[in-house]
Amino acid sequence: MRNTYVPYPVSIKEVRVETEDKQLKSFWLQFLNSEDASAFNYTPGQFAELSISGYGEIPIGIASSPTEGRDLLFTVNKVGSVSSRLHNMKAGDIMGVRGPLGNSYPLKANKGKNIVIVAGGFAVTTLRSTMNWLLHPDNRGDFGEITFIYGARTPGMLLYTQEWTAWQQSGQANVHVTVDREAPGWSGLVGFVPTVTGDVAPKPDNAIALICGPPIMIKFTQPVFDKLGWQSDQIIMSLENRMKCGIGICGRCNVGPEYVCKDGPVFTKTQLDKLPREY
Amino acid sequence: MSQKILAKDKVDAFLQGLCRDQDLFAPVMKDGKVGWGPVATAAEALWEFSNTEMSPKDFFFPQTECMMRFKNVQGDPQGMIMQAEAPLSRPRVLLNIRPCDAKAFQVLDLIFVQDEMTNDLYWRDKREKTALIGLACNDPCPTCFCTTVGSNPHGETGLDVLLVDLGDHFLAKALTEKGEALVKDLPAAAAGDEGQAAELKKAAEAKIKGGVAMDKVNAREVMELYDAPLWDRVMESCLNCGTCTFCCPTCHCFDIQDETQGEAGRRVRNWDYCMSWLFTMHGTGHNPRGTKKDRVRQRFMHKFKYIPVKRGGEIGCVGCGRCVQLCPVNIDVRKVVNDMNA
Amino acid sequence: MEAIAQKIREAAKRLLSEGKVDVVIGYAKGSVPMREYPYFAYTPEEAENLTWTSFCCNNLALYTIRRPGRMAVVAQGCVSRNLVNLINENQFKREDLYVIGVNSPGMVDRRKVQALFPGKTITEVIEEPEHLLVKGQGFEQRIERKKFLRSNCLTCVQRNPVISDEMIGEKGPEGHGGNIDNVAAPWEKLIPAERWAELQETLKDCIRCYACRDACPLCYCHVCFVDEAQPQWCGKTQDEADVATFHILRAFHCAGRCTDCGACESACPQGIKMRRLTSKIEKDIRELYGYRPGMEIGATPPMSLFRPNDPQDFIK
Amino acid sequence: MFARRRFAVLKNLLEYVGIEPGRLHFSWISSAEAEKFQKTVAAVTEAVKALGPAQHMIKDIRKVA
Amino acid sequence: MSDNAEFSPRIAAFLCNWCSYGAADLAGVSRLQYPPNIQVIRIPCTGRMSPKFILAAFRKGVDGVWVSG
Repeated sequence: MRNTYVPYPVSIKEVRVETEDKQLKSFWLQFLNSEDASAFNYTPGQFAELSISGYGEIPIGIASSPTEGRDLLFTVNKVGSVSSRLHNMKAGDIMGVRGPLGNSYPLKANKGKNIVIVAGGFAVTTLRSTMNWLLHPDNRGDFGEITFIYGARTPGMLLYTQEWTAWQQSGQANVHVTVDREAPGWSGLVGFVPTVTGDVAPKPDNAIALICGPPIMIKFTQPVFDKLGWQSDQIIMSLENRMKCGIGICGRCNVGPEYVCKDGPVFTKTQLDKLPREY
Repeated sequence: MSQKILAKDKVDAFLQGLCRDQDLFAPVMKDGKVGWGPVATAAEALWEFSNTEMSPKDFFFPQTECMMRFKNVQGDPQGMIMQAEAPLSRPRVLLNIRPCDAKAFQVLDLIFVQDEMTNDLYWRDKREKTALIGLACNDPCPTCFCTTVGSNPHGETGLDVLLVDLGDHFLAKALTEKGEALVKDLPAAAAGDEGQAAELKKAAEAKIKGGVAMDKVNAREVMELYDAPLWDRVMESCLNCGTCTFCCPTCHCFDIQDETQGEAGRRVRNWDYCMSWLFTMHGTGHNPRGTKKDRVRQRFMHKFKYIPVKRGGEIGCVGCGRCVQLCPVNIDVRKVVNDMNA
Repeated sequence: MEAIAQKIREAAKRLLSEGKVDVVIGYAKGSVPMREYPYFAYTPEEAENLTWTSFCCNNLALYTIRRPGRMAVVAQGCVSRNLVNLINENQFKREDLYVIGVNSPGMVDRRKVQALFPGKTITEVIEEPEHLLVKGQGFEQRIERKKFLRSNCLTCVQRNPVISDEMIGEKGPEGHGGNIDNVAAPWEKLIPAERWAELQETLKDCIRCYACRDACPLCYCHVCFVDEAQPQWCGKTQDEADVATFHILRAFHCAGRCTDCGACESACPQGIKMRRLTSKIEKDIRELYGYRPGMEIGATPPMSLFRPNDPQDFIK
Repeated sequence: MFARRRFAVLKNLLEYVGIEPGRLHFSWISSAEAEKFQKTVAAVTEAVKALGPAQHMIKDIRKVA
Repeated sequence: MSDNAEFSPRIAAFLCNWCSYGAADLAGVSRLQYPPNIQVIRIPCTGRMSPKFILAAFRKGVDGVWVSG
């Protein structure tokens, strides 16, 4: 039996500064041992604990898709001591990854349906994974229309620009990317995510929506979906709480009887309606 | 499983046998307090006591436990790879553990070991290598309420052997294979022993007066209990200290921290407690349980609603009454649960 | 003491029914013997639950911190001193506070009583004027109250409230005959290595539950130094260095503010004598700066004040 | 000047718990007193050297907990 | 211990930016020799000094602490 507290050793393959404020960096990680790479079987929506010896661990959503190969992509906001340390690390450095943890977006259970993805800010990470997975030739045929709505404060704060531009151009998905205010050099949509969602008006028939973003965005997006006639069990959200163990023991991500790290982070709105708002 | 006799003048010999290839611990008197300590003879251990002040959970889940180590040497990136701490080297026996505390470990087993991923090897290793010889309570405290939360002063759950003090000798009931091996050399019980133990059990149960009622708590939805007005009064005097959670045999929340000292580094886990403001604090400054009320409510809801919902009806409390005795502001769990059940 | 309790109830009922205060903070009888607890009476009916016994060991000043509205607090000497402290530290306004003053007869240390009956359970303690009748499973003993006082009550210098809007009962004599300087004295005679060993011995049972900090009316920082993470000043383990760091810094933070109310020791589930640290600081503040905390409204706390002639022979 | 009071109480407390007096030093040196600085460094170093390594506040994370 | 000639203590020196740090600077410029055992931490004012710093230094393994205003 594996000790699931011990992280797999990985090396940093590539570091990329993602945003203009330099608070977000992306890290491509490569497993040091190939058997670890095969053991690390994940699906979009799951997260992992990034471990830096001497600093600790942080739970971060996996931004890469298993369809992209063995390497893992994480985009990390610089807030605490672990993420600050990580931001100072460079390609070739060794760190650890523990996971995959949590449940994932219920994609396989919703084959044949239209998928609406709503993302705000840097919560787009696991949805990048989802998009890449959905658009992969092996999976694309299993789903109907795919709508991707994504907003950030400014154009410079948008993540994965190359990728969503490619999705847009491929015609495989309806991509709507917006920024909060007009900005020089930006010719795309302007406005908050809830407004744009209202304009796009995704139809609830035979569809599910995956929503991930800051609480304020979720708060205002919710009534938009209600108005369009969406039911609670069609709306799927990913939560974020403070975590340590990541495997449903240590208690800090507890929301009612559920552990966000193990029973989540993905919940349907039907489930959340029965839980305390402790997230 | 067999029923044996442990004569009181044979206890020393019995313990010597146990000590041969195992570490033996029992409740002992330390500075006027009843606590756990290593013993080798019957005289060192306590045989008449209500219970230890702190629960024995730290035998399986130490307050501070090193999980992994690494080397913090410049220029040696390989040293930074975490190596798991070695498992327990010698098996152990906990003698005279109370049935409520043994029951608590079985509740914790449901949490520490769930599946392939949630599989705490640190906990499991110590559980597997430790035998529990319980001592039935013939004189429960006024703060005990085990019978009302599915435990019993003569409870057998989680134990390998149960000793019942029959006056001139102990009845030793083997309850598992492990327990059978421990008592195999003892003589078989006499005909009347079992009946006498049953009488004592009945008498002990009768001594437990106060208790909690859980029927309505079980029937109610999570949110109904969560939104109940009682929490405004329960939280008033609470200090948000960690006393109740640290003395509790079933509280199991922890924190993981990395520490370095020179070239040595380790990842260590420490008990943590949901009463702490810091416990749920996000890096962004948002706190899902930001008020004292949220935190006080969490502890009771977790034990009496969340764990039962999640773990097939098992209650996260064994009725040992430690928190009732030690709470600096006398928040009595029995009153809280009865209010939840009102 | 029951006579005093009755008068407290009457005063509380009057204040609440007249609408003078929103809440009366006092003590109520605990569900286990010797464990009276802080009680909040919002209505005259609830005021019936208030009590006054030998085991009113929590410091109620704690509950006035960041509490909106008008409140009445049952206050003996030490609690009133802490209320004065809080007023001086601008935590609330004097007008919002109604002090129901009581002379403290000195509270009884339940550990000292329990120590008479090792391993046995006390089921009831009955108050008599100078005695306590202690009952348990198979025993009953009458003990002399004053022999079991909390050690901080023995060295108390202010049994009567410093401020009060209403005095329940008569003011009593001050002091119980003990000298607080004697608490630190044995350590002061030791050499450094012995002192450190003594510190470890004192703190060895600490479980880091922080009940001492949380029961203390001085500790109202939004983020306590032990909880600070960037940088982390104090490790969270049971290692003696971590435990010592916590207790040393906690004691230091009480400098010039600690009224020796003993709430920390009463709250501690492990019976740790942290007054050995705080009493040393109390002594230093008194000897160096001639200050006793909480004795006077408007007094400047000694640590936010300096005088040109402050002792500085330790500075080269 | 406020600091002086803090230091006085802290130094007493640390000595009280067993940190040797010679481990903790305070001094006032103005920016013009380079020589006093030099002398104080020497004095402090000597005093600490005489006491040997400090152990008390260091936690030994190598020991098996 | 005192006869241990090998022992070279580590001392954390918290120096006030305006006083002792200036003195240290001047000592440097004046080429005054002093023992190399101190590790200087510049603080903006001695008033910034916190007891936490002193304990933190001891926890990090220094053998002595020197605070100079």
